[in-house]
This record gives sequence, structure tokens and C-alpha cells, in this order.
Amino acid sequence: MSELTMVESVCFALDEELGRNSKLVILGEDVGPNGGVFRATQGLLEKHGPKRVLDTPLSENGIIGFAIGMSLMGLTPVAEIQFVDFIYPAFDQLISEAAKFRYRSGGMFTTPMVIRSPYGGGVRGAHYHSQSPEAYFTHTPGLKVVIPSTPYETKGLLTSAMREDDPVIFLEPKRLYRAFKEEVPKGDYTIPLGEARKVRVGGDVTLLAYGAMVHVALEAANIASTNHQIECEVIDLRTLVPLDIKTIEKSVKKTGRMISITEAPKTSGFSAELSALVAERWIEYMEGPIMRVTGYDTPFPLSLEQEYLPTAQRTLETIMKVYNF
Amino acid sequence: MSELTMVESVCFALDEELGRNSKLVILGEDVGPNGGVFRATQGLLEKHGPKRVLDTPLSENGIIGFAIGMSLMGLTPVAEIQFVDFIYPAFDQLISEAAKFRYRSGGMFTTPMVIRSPYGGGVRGAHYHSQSPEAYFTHTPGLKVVIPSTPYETKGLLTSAMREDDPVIFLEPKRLYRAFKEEVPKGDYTIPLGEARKVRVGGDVTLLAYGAMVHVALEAANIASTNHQIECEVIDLRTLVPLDIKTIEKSVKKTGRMISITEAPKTSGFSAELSALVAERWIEYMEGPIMRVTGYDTPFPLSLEQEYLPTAQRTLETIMKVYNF
Amino acid sequence: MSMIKILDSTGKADPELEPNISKEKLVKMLEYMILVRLLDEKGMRLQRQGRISFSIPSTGQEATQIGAVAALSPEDWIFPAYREPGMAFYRGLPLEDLVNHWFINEKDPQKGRRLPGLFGSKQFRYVNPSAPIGTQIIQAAGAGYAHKYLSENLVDIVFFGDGATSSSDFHSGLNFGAVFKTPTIFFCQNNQWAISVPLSRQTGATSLVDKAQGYGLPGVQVDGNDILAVYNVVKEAVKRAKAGDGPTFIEAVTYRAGPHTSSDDPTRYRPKEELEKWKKLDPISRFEKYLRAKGYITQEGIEEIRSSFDNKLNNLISEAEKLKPPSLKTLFSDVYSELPWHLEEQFNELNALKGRNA
Amino acid sequence: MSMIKILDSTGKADPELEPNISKEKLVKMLEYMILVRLLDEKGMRLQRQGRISFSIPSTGQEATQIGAVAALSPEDWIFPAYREPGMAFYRGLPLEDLVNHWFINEKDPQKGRRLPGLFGSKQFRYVNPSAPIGTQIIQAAGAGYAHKYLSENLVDIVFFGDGATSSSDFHSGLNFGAVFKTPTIFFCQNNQWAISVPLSRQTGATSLVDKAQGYGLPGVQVDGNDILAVYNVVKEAVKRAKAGDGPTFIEAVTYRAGPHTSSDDPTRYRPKEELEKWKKLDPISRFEKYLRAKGYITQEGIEEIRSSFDNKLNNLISEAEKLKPPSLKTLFSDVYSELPWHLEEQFNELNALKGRNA
Ligand SMILES: Cc1ncc(C[n+]2csc(CCOP(=O)(O)OP(=O)(O)O)c2C)c(N)n1
Ligand SMILES: Cc1ncc(C[n+]2csc(CCOP(=O)(O)OP(=O)(O)O)c2C)c(N)n1
Ligand SMILES: [Mg+2]
Ligand SMILES: [Mg+2]
Repeated sequence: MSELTMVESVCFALDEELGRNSKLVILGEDVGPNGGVFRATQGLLEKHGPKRVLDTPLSENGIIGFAIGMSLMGLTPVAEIQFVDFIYPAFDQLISEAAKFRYRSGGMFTTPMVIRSPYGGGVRGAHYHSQSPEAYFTHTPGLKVVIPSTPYETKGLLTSAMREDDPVIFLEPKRLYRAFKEEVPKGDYTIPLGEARKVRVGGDVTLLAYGAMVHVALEAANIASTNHQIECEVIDLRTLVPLDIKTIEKSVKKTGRMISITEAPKTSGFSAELSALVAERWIEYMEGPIMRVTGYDTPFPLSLEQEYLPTAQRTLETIMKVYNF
Repeated sequence: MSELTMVESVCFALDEELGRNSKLVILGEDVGPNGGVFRATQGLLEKHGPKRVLDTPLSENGIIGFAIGMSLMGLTPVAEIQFVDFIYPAFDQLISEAAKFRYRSGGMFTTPMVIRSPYGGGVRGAHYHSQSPEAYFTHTPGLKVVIPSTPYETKGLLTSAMREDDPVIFLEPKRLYRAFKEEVPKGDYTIPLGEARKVRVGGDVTLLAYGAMVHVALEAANIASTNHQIECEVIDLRTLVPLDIKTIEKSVKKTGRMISITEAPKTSGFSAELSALVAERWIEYMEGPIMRVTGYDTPFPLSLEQEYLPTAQRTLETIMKVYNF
Repeated sequence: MSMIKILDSTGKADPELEPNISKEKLVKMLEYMILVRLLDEKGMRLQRQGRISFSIPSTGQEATQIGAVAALSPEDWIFPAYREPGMAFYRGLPLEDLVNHWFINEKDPQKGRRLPGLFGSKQFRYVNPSAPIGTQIIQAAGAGYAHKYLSENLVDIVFFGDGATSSSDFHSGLNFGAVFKTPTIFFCQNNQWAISVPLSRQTGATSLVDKAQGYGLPGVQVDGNDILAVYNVVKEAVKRAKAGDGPTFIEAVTYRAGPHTSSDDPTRYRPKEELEKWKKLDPISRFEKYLRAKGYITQEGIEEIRSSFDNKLNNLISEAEKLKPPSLKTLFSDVYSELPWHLEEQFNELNALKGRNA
Repeated sequence: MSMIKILDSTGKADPELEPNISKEKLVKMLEYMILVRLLDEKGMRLQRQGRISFSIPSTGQEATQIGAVAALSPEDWIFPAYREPGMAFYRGLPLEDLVNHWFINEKDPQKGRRLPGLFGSKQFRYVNPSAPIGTQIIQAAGAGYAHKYLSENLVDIVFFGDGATSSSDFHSGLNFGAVFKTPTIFFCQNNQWAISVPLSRQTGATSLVDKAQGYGLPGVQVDGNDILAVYNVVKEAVKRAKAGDGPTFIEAVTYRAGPHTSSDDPTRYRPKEELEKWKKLDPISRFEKYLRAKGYITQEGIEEIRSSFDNKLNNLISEAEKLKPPSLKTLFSDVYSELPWHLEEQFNELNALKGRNA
């Protein structure tokens, strides 16, 4: 047993699954001798050989398109997009192809694969190394979307993702890559997609989050409890599509108050979907407005990054507002 | 004065603005001798010449990237994407470039342009000739998003869009292209972006819609009134970004009930944003759940297209549900 | 770069290049060329009559598709664009599947989800095509990698038009194919037009085949209306691929004799004389002459082929037209491998609504 | 295709090709090469000290940027990638702007929004670069169209790396440029690596210059460490462009002597010997030898240039470091031409929050 960072846990999951699934192939930019710019594939080329760990030309539509072809023919491609900000050149392959192949072919052709990519802010990366585009993917039927929040969770969820029969977008909150270590067991364990995780129990306000924002939510929840005796229930969604609606339902029916915390720009972010779901299903349970704590509707900044990102402070103020409504 | 269809109105607006703005250039696939596959640029090449109406190679990222370059140097490009389903290869140019140029350059470089494209279902076009991807654009700060609903509106809004100092995504509901005619005046008139239009007055339920769904909402509202004495207020949003929040506010505060009707898949659609806005601002006014009538979370189908699309029937059932809550 | 040709306009073959193909196979090739043209006529007529919604002809381009499929083994994979339906039928895809697909009925193997003409078949290794142009090109490169990885001695052939050479996936496809030396054949059907956009607006290059060198690939230009020449260059490319020497880029020079699709009116943009010129190079009549000169077929034989397909199709059409649309459930299935709760909920809602308003 | 060279490794020029450039201009060219190298050293040091967050060196690639800018007129537009900062300074961009940008402070013309090194200047016609690779290539083609349309007798030059030749926008850029015959110069800095990916994984082509023909463009390969050769080929390309003959594709063969950026460690993937080999071809020392042999500059003169820039920079740095970050308002401005209600509301919220927690 060993304590690992999140990025080490990614690498561990890939390494073990490469060992178990002889059809698994990793591809991306700089994933080979360099071991990935974040070292998420460190040592894999040396261990599993150049047929299984492929440095590709600089072309994201190439990477995803090539992976689709591999997948159609029975391989299990795991593609790395170096920063998710660079996934846009591959949007057509993702949205028109990977997401629709099964449906359009009447179920004849399928494209299971994992696209993993670091996402999110907090590392002084500016517009093009900090974005959180998960909402685009959640609005694209045919894709599953998974976002882990700790090293342990990462290995279990990524292992599941690599065994899914559908294309999975696996977004890794890069500011957590080396933020802390956690026990990550060896060997085959999985966390099923579509099940959320209750991180903190509380009866007053439900906080929904995923990725790095789980920790922001927790921090805010702890302050709210200590300073204001407000008990928040914090739910780590883990999988955005398919969503664990039951866990959300139970919690909001209990607390009657809901806030979601996400980094992406506010308008049409995944937070909006969470608000909408609650507002159409359980509005009669709600004792205050359904709120969002989000990034602002601007490109991702640099010098004011800390002002842009949701913080425990902003979350706390929102908790107070909803609670005292 | 003359009665025009919507697609004729698009062409009319382009023609007049070509006459007024000598820096305006139209580019796209088949916009030249063919006059566009829907005839939205019919006759423009002959009238304004080959320097101003450009058939391009088959590359959407080329079209948008080339337009950005034109715009940086002072031209006013109006790009046609033949079907909005084919805009995905251009996503990087749209999201990383057009939307962020002003911000990233500290305001030094700007890229005003219009990207017009037919969108939406109802014409038996299947997955790749029917999509409604407006939510992606509304989640992208830096883009403005406009969707007209009648021939008169089209000319006024498109003329405004061509005079904006920001990139505008102008989506044309293709099922309305030839659905009906309307008086479209000659000469310079504009409809300002950011202002919604109240299409029907009512005190019971607010229906928010845009594009083709405005007509579905109206049809449902008329049935609700005739058969059930429920009076719906129908608002045509016209511009999704920036949104006319004041008009929405007044209406939902008055009616206490809100339903939005959109064609796109439900999850993370623009309807979710509308629900979220109301749920965080005016939940205390709401007398029923905030509902969405949308396309389903599947790729766009063909044989079951009529089942997929929101109808007056589905809207009516939702009105009844919200009203009788 | 000179263009490879074998048959002249009178149907005489260059004896140095004439491939050695059995009589049976040659006649089969002609049969399927005739079928393709017949399907185009039927499809367009049904569309004009409003009985099906859409049709994509490949009239004038029969030699490319049939010449290529005849040069492949049945295990090789085909990534079509949408003007290669004959390849699937040549391999045995039942015409019934096509006709049900035309009518997007309950027996349509695509479950009524695609525009008529956009069909695939896993059994016959004919990949379900997209509609966005060019996307299959890079996919075929990736498929080639899989074959290599799995040590399957297979080849992928991918078809696309002159317009598609401008797409991003053309660029990444040829680039990845070359870098990873995949057993992929890039087959460009240069039919001179991309809807209304002529080749001169598509590229500044003298010839599309000039693109091969920029990727370090061998390029071959072939008369795409000459089925024997097409057969030969594909055979050659298969040999290279199977020897581990990587992809070949083939530019087949041909002509779209019909409209782009049933939605298109080429008289708006295309000079009549051009069509007349190309009609003289019609791939079927050249090949018919060749076979007649060899004594492999007679005029009556040709007419018999046609009328036998015609009868078969007419029967299938009248059957297919009677069938119902696919069930409501097919609106929601195959989005994912299983039905997640939200799709199940949406299905139930719709089902209930239908019930109430039945 | 042979590579164009003028200076040999001892700094001797081929008399047949030697361009006719005034002494003043030649010395200015050297000055700015020296500045670029100095900026790299400073930037990397500040980053290592944690005083700035990021640095992108172009050490080893000074000849391409300065040779090219010297061959342009000041009205021509530059679309840089990110290894051409010297072009802006050569044209007069104040070093102060760069230093404030490094520290993303309130005087940063980019308003503290970009990674240090990604700056542009409208005044000096040096377009604000992106970070996504390749996007500027097609934009430069469009800009060229605008110049042509407006009958401005201008040229656009666009820079990109070997890695960028795999991007979609390379493909569309060269294609649109060729089809519309825009006055665009496509300048590829082939520095052999795209972070850790070597050229052999980027393309199957023998040479990147082979790509030109596929677009119908003239291609030139030039020794990118030979400033006179770079100057000549750019001059030639400008002439073609201004004559209305359309784009030229230039492949400059050079080497990234430093790390990819301050985040990179090239010892993980790059053989040491390679670097040693290229160090012998250093563009600055070759050009220094040339100028010394001509008697245009002395060793002391060179040192003086360096120390004068050094002093200036040190002063600017200590000033810049004292300044505050940009105001809160800059988080919301420039998203649109005006501030829409939702951004105003978000600004007010944040402002109030800051006030409550100040
Ligand atoms: C990405 C994309 N853009 C536009 C279209 C619309 N469209 C359909 S076919 C076509 C022309 C294709 O030309 P080509 O590749 O030469 O093939 P051909 O139809 O001539 O066989 C166009 C522009 C599309 N399907 N996909
Ligand atoms: C679309 C995209 N993908 C990936 C990256 C990450 N990245 C930044 S620079 C770089 C390599 C660029 O190589 P090249 O074009 O040769 O330029 P060089 O850095 O060598 O000057 C990569 C992969 C990016 N910025 N954009
Ligand atoms: Mg064509
Ligand atoms: Mg490089």
C-alpha cells in the first residue's frame, strides 16, 4: 500500500490496466519518453513498449479520430489531450463521431474509449491552460463524463472508465494533481460510474460539486459549521453523465436548500443543469433560492485567477444567503 | 413593401448591407453561383461581385479562421456555415480565437463578424442536418448569440448583428425558412440585440422560446386559452447572449410560472440556464415547478423526428401540469 | 505524374497493363456497376415521387467503387464516404437491407436514424459513414493501426471526395497514416465538384495527387472511369500495405454525372458541355465494350442483368413500403450501451404522452 | 530541394548570394539578436526565482525572427507563434511593455491576462498570439485577403513550428492562401522538436518543405541559423506576394537550443550530442564573425550592446515588480465591446465581496 498523488494514481491505474487488457493503447502528445507534461504516463513506454504508448503528431482531431478507428476495430484506446483547452480542434470527431457512432449505425458499430485530460484553474495557466469545458460534453448525448476528486477516487473511476462500452470523457482537476497524497491500493478496484459520493453529512444545505470544487465545498461547509452552526451536506458527483439523481434527490428533499459549485463560466454551465433539475422536480421542497457559485462569464484570466475561481469565502456567503432566506 | 419568406429576408438583409458597408464580405461553401444550398445568398455574387461573395474550400475551420483574419484587418466578414451541424471542425477557431481575441489582447485586437447558419429540426434532415447547438455558444464568453423567429425579425436582427463590434453567432431556424411570408420593409431598420419580444400577453404562465419554438409556444398558448382558459405570456428571447433579463423578470414575477421550450437535447441545454436564472432570482414568486420542454437526450433522429421535437401537445401538457400544481 | 489508364474509350485494353481477372469475376463486376446505376435511378425516382426523403446518386462513379472492391479481399475493411454503395452489394449485402433503409422502416438495419443512402454493415465490413465530410479518413488510419497491432493481415480503404481533401481529417489522416505506417489506402474520388464548388476553388495544386509527397506517401493518379486501371492501382496499394510499407494515396479522376444529391440542381452552376464531355468517358459503357469484345457478355445479357435487378427491387420496394416505422423505443436505444435513467424517464414520458393522445 | 545558405560556420558569406544591407542595419540586426538571447536568460532566471510565472525562450532561433523582420517593411503584419519576440522589439516595442507584461501588473498592455511571453502589439503590427498551436496560420491567410481587398500593398508573415504543420489550421491556412492567392508568407520554424516529439513523429515526409507542392505553392528551405539567408528568402517571398503571385512556404531549418518553456526538462527526451552539434551552428556567433570580419563591430562593441540592454532591463524589472496587479474591473472588461448586464452584475458582486472581506 502506498500514498500517492492524484497524478501518480492516474499513472498507476493506466499501468495496471495496460497489464490486464492487452488491447489497451495509450496515445497523445508527449506521452512517450517525456511521460506526459504532467507525468501521468511516466514510465509506461519503457514498461509496455512503443506499440502501446504512442507519441502522436500535434493534432487533437488526429488523436481522437485515430482512437475512434482503433476502437472500431476492437482496441481500447486511452487518449490524452495535453490540456483540455486543446480539445476544441477535436470537437467534430468527439461530437459528430465518437458520441454518435453507436446510435447512427443502429448499434452495429461502437467506439468505447477514454479521453483523459487535465482541466481547470488554480495553477496560473491563464486562458488556455485552465478551462473547465465539461458542460459542452454533458450537452452531447452519447458521451459519459467523469471527474474525480481524490487520488483514491481517481484510480477507481479511471479503471471503470477504461472498461466502459461507451466513450468516456475523463477530466482530471490539474490543481489537485499534486495537492495531496492518499492511500491508493494496488490491484483491481473500481468505482462504478453514475454513483455520487456523500463527502459530508448535513441537514441544512446541500452542496453539489465535483473535481477541485469538492474541496472548496468542504472547506466552506466546515467554516459554516464551526462559525455558524449550519450543517451542509457535501456531495461529490463524480459522474456528470449519467448523473446520480437519487443521491441528489434524497439530499435536497432533506435539506430544502441547494447550491452547486463549479469553476466554469456561469451561463449554461453544468451548474445550470443541476439547478434546473431541482427546480423542475422538487421545487416544493425548497426553502430558499437554488444558487450557483461559479467562475465568471469571461475567458479564464491570469493575474486575477484567485478572484475568478469559486472560493470557500464565496461559497460561504452563498450558504448564508440561502440559509437565511 | 413586399412579403418575404425568412430565407428571402436573410438574403435581403445581406444584399442591403453589402450595399451600405463596402467592407462587408460574404464567405462560405456554395454561397457563390449556387446562391447557398438554401438560397440565402442567391444573386449576391452576380450583384456584388466575386471579391465580396466567396466560395471557399470545404473547411469550416478555414472559413472561420479566414474570417477572423479578415476581421482583424478591418473587414466585416459574414460567414455561412452550410448547416450548423458542420460547425464543429471550426470550434477551436470559434472558442479559442474569435471569442477570446479582444480579451486576451487587452482590447487591442477585435474580431467583429457574423457567423450565420441554418439550425434545428423539422425538415427530415436526420442527425447531421438538424442539430440545435446554441447552448455550446452561450457557454462561451465573448460570443453573442442571436436567433430570429420571423422574416421581419430576421432582417432587423441580422442587420444589427452585422453592425456589432463583437462576433455574433446568428442561427436561422431552417424549418421556418419557407414556412410563411411576412411583410419585410425595404431599407435600413434594425432590432437591437439584447431585447426580447413579447409575442403574447398573459397572466398565468410564462413561456420562453426562440426560433421555431416560438411558434410551438404560441400554438400551445392558444389552445390553453381556448380549451382551458389559461393565459400564457409568450416571450421570444431573440438574443440568448446577452439575454433580456428584465423582460423575463417582469413576466415571471407576474405569472409565477415558467416553462421554456427548446429543441436541443435537454441536459445542459439553454433551457437549463433559463430555469437556473429564475430559480436563483425569483423562486419566491414561483407557484409551480420551473419546467423545460425540450428535445430528448439522444442524437437527432429521422423516422421519429416528430416524436423528438417539442410540440404544442407536449407544451400544453406541461402548461397544465405547472398550472395545476 | 502521369495518369494510369488501361481501357481506351472504345474499350480496348493496354495489353501490357491488362489485369488477369477471371471471366466470372469480370462479369460480376459489370453486374454490380449496372446495379449501382439502377439504384441511382430508382432512388431518385422514389424521391421525386415523395416516397423516400432523400437520395445520393453515384452515377458516373461506378468504376471506382466496383474496381476497388474487386481488388480487395472480403476481410478488408471499407470506410466509405457515400458514393460507394456498390461495394457493400458486391460483397453480399442484401438489397432488402437497402430498400428498408430507404423507407426508414422497422426493418431498416440503421433503425430509421439515417438519411437514405447513409448506411453501413458490420458483417460486410463496410463502416457506417458519417455526413460531416472527411471524418472517416483519420478513422481509417486508426483502424489500420489496430490491424497492425493485432497482427491481422488486413487493409483499410477509405473513400472521400475532392472537397474532402480540404478537411482537417484528411490532413490528420494522411499524416498519422504515414507516421505510423498503417495499412491504409486513401482513395480520393476526384469527381471535379464539391456540390457547386469546382476543383479550382478547392485547391491551388495542379493535381490532388501532389498532396501525397507532403506526407511522405506514394501517390498514384488513375483514370477513375477505367475499372481495370482502378483495380490495378488498388491491388498494388494492397500489396504495399500488406508488406508493411504503409499507406498509398490514390487520386481517381472521375466525374459526378448526376446532381450532388436529390436536393441539388447542378444546372445552376455547371456548364452543360462539361457533362457532355464526360458522358463520352462513361465507365460502364467502356467496360461493356471491353467485355463484349472479349465475348464475355452480350447486349441481351446486359439487359437481362438489369431487368432481373429491376424486378427484384420492385418487389422489395412494394414490401418495404408496407412496413411500419421503427418502434418508439428506438428513439432512445443505442445512445449508450445501456439505457441510463434519464433516457428511460424520457422514454416513459413520451410513451405516456403518446398513449394519452392515441 | 536544396537548402539555401549564405554564411558558412566561420561567418564567411557566399559572395553570389550576399545581400546588400547597410552597415547600420546589419548592426541593428545583431543588436536585436543579442537582445533576444538576453531576454531569454532574464526570463528564465526570473522564473526560476519565482518572480514571474513562466518563460518561453527562443535561444538558437534568433536568426529566423530578426532576419525576417529586417526583410519586411514596418507596415507589414506579423502573426507570431511565440518564439519571435525579437520582431516586436526590432520594430520599436518598448521593453517596458514586455517587462510589465512579465509581471502581469497594472501597466501590462495585455492587462495581466496572458502567460508571460504571449503578447502582441497593434501599433507594431505584431498580432496577439494564441496558445493553441497553429490557429494563426489560417488567420494570416484571411488577413492577407483583407489587404488584397483593400488594395493595401501589404504582406502578412506568419510563424509556426514543425509541430504546427500537423495542425488543422496549417492545412486550411496554406489551402485558403493558395486558392485566394493572398499576400501571405508561411514561415515554418522547424526547430526539430515539438516539446518532446521529434520531427520523425510529426511527419512521414522527408522534408517539411515538401508540403508546399500539395497546395500549389512555391516552397523554400533555408538554413534558419543563417540570418542573411533568412533575410534573402523572406525578401523574395515579399516580392512575390506584392507582385500578386500569392503565398510562399518557407521552411527554416533551425534548432531549439533551450527547453520548450520554463516548465520543460529536455534532458528527459533529448540526446545531449544533438545539442552539442547544433551549438556549433549558433546563429549569433556566425553573424558576429561575419560582422567582425567586415569590420562593422568589435568584441567590445558586442559586450557594450549586451550590457546596455542588461542595465536597461534591470531598471525596468525593479520598477515593474513594484506595481500592483490590474484592477478588478479588468477581470470583466474586453469580453465584449461593452459590459453587458450579467458581467456588470458579476463585477458588482465580486466587488462587494472583496469589500466585505477586505
Ligand atoms: C464538414 C462538412 N461541411 C459541409 C458539408 C456539406 N456538404 C455535403 S457534401 C459536400 C461536398 C463534398 O464534396 P466532395 O468531398 O468532393 O464529395 P462529392 O460529394 O463530390 O462526392 C458538402 C459541402 C458536410 N457534409 N460536412
Ligand atoms: C492545439 C494544441 N495542442 C497542444 C498544445 C501544447 N503544446 C504547446 S507547444 C507544443 C509544441 C509545439 O511544437 P512546434 O509547433 O514545433 O513549436 P515549437 O514549440 O517547437 O517552437 C505543444 C504540443 C497546444 N499549445 N495547442
Ligand atoms: Mg467531389
Ligand atoms: Mg518545434
